[in-house]
Amino acid sequence: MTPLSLEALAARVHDGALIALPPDDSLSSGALIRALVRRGVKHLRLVGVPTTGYAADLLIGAGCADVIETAAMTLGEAGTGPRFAAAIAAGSIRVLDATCPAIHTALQAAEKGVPFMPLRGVLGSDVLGHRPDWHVIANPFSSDDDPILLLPAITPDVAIFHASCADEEGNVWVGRRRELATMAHAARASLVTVERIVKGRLLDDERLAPGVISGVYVEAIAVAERGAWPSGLLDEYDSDRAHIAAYAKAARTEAGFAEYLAQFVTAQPERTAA
Amino acid sequence: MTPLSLEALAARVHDGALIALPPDDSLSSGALIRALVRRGVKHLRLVGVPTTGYAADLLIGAGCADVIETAAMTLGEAGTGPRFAAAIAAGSIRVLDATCPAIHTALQAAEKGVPFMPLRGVLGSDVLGHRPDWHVIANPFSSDDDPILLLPAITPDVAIFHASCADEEGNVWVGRRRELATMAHAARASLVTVERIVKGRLLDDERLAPGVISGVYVEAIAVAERGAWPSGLLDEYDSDRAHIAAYAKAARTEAGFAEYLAQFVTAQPERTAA
Amino acid sequence: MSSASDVTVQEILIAAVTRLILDPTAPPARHIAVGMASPIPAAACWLLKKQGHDLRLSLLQRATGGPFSEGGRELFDLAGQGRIDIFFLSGGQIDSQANINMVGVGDWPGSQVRFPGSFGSAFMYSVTPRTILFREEHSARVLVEKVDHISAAGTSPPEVWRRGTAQALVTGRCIFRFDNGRFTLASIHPGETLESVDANTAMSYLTPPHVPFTELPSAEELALLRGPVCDEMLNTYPDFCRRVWGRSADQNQENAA
Amino acid sequence: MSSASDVTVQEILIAAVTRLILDPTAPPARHIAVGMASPIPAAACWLLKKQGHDLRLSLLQRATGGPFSEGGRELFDLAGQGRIDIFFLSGGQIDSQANINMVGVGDWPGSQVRFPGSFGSAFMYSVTPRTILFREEHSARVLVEKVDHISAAGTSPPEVWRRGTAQALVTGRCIFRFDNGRFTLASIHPGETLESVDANTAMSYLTPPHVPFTELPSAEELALLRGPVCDEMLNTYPDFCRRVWGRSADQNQENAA
Repeated sequence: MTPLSLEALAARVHDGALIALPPDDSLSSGALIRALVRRGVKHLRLVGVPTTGYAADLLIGAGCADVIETAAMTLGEAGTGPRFAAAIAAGSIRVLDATCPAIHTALQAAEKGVPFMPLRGVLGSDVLGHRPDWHVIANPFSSDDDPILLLPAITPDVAIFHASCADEEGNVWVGRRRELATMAHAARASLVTVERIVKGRLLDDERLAPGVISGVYVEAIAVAERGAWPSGLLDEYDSDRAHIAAYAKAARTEAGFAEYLAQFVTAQPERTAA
Repeated sequence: MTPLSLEALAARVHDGALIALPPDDSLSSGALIRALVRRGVKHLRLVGVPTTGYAADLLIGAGCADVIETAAMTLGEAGTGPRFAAAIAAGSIRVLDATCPAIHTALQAAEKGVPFMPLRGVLGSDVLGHRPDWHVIANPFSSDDDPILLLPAITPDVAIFHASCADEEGNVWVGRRRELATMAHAARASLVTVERIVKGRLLDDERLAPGVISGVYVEAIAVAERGAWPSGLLDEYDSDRAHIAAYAKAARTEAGFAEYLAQFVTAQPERTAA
Repeated sequence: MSSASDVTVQEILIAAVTRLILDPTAPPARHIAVGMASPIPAAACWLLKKQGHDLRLSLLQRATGGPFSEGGRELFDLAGQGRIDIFFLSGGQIDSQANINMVGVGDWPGSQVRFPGSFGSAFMYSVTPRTILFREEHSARVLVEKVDHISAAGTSPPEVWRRGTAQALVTGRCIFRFDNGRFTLASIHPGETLESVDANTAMSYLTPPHVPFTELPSAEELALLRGPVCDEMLNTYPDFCRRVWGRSADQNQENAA
Repeated sequence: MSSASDVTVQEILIAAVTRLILDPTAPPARHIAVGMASPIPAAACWLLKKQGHDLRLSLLQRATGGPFSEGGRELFDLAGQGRIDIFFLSGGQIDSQANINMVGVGDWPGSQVRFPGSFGSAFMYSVTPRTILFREEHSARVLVEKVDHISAAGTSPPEVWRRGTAQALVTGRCIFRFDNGRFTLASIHPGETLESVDANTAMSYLTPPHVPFTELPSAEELALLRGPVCDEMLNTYPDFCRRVWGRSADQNQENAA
């Protein structure tokens, strides 16, 4: 699998796509998100797996997304994503509020190729009342009245994330962030940025294999050094908290957000080895 | 977590327990199975995850098991387990035939704490007809008539397997055999034999963590060098095909099986570092 | 016994949380999970560990390492299995029925104020035998009679499966116990009065005839908190350690060197 | 073109399987999975790879390495996702409706003869667009009108979701195509006659007016099979390589040294 440029990778995401994003600090690809903003993609439907932050706030602020399904939108200590909150107030984003295990479960349903999966809890939450696509049935295995929630499978068009490395077959190493494997399995295709390409076959190394997502699921990759930035990457580098705080401050206003884009997204070509 | 002796580990399995076993060559613990035979445990209910072989044939032949749920019972090239087949002919074992993904799915249901999970396919199979505990419902998310199978969760009392190593907290490394993680998560407790105890905390090493099953799930461990034997262990040692073939031949008759037990199970103290 | 004057409110809250965890009348606490951005619950758990209690502690907020190998899903699966005995929840609003609102204020999904979202609360509240509600800000805008939106319900009708609900609500002013679907004032922190609590609470609750002051941390507890507990938390909660104990991770590295 | 005399039956079957995989009228074959103990299907896939076809091949029977990182479950999940285009199934009995029996003969669950069990067949047959049935033994006890027990059904009523069914049945004597719920004799292997096939078949099938002989492997195909394909298979299927090509893994290591 020949690595693409970041811009070529971003070009694979079509307008209107349902895209799955990990939380900040769980291998979010800041680099590809910024490339998507530069490409000017439109009408994206975002899924936080199970929450999201900087990545989704940037896409929403830049007018790339119409819908977001997530269990939370958080910049950590910097609070709720400011462009997300502004879009809600303006009515320019449709929010499908969920709860973390509901999103994991819905992706596991897609991973297994089943139309739905059950989840305990949630009954009594207004989250459920705002999800006409979710169903409550009587547990067929109980003789008592036992209502239980069924969640429809979520099949993203594209999963987007950043991994430590890829090999020449497109296998990528994500380590213990195994919910990303489920996200990649559930999605029709994964677009992945990596720190580096390694020689050999990651799946042949019994020590590395458990942290690998097979190239079966990977449509294309691009090399993006420090591509998780401003998020951190496992034990390789820390998140840039000061930058996230500065982003949160700037993005409080539309003008501040536009300045942020000009300074960090549109003007600056991303550093990439491709 | 102080390692126990093999015999002390075997003593933790109570008569009548529902025990989950991986297939031969997927980290089956030959050592603990033989210790269970020596202990004379009775009325076990076995679950092959999703198939089983030497381990279950030994327990069935030795009169330790009343019931087996499995997608297959195979000694590989040596065919169906001979003591299993003899027990069926004699009516001394109850067989709950399943299919591989049904067992994976039922354990995933227990792993998530839900009473059931759906699975595609299987309709039209006589396997389904012999499982009154399985239900077919109309898919609530479809406007068409769309029957779909629901499987009840399987919650084993004990999961039994062999891992490469454990650390002092009882975290164990199983590498890419991640279905064992699901088995351990689903079970009330796991009893694990390992080749060796390592210093440090396996979960602190980002390279090893993805192949670790947390000590949360592990009730007790014992050191058993070459404890998978006659099965193989990942890239550490190969399965002993000649021994399995010799077992299959001996176990064709009750007398041959008794001789096998005398030679390889009851007479011989297992080699263990504990 | 230390006097109130040299103890911070955070230390009082930490000690109070340990006493709730150890409550002998509650289901056993063998495994406690602490979510993101929860330094006080985390400190309470560390204090119990340092006191020698046999407790498994799963802290979600760790830069590297961490308790799980199955990704972010494992906490929820563990809880679903019934393996998490205590979890902590908070909310932008909390009401008299122990419902919590992490969604927002105004029309759904938070037209006036948008909070980050419900996270795993709608699930964790039902599957965990004991939930300790925790919110340092104790004001009439937080403790309301009825939340604008329910992220996770404090109670359920009898036919709805759930393992437990709130044990208590710990705030910066007091502790409420939650029993039979009602909050009861259990203790007030030094410096507060029944009136100051009442004036800042918009939810209904019961006030028993005698309400004690919240028990202060002992000298031994304070020593553990300011020493080994702070050591454990420096890397994960640097801001909290600096603010409460005036220590930074850099200092720690110097000490270690 | 090689003559029948210097070609083994296994080589004929391997070549026949490649032609079924490449069938331009069938759904595309981008990803093929081969289960345990299936050297002939595996060899067919390797032959296509060595011929330069762009094909992803997931071999379950590998001592180490292997295609998956999610454990034994990943094959089934992949298939459930629709990512496996072709799978191979066999059976102790196969019947005229393409039902397969991997359970046993006699009363359930196999009082007379017990086979190993159904493995993943009851699932894989439904979720895979194309299944190639493969059984080298072609006898009246294997190819029966109606199996004693159905491990996996060859057809389903219209309301039952499934992606595909059998494309063909390859035996040691002939190839049947499976269309519209019936087997039709497609070709017979050199050395067989319509009569020899019929005498050893207890299931009903259609015989068209003209039945060709199964196409033999070309000289180029044979060279690939006996060289690079065998090289790939020596470690995984040592017995097969010794039996068919007279080569052993030890030899290979010597060659490599």
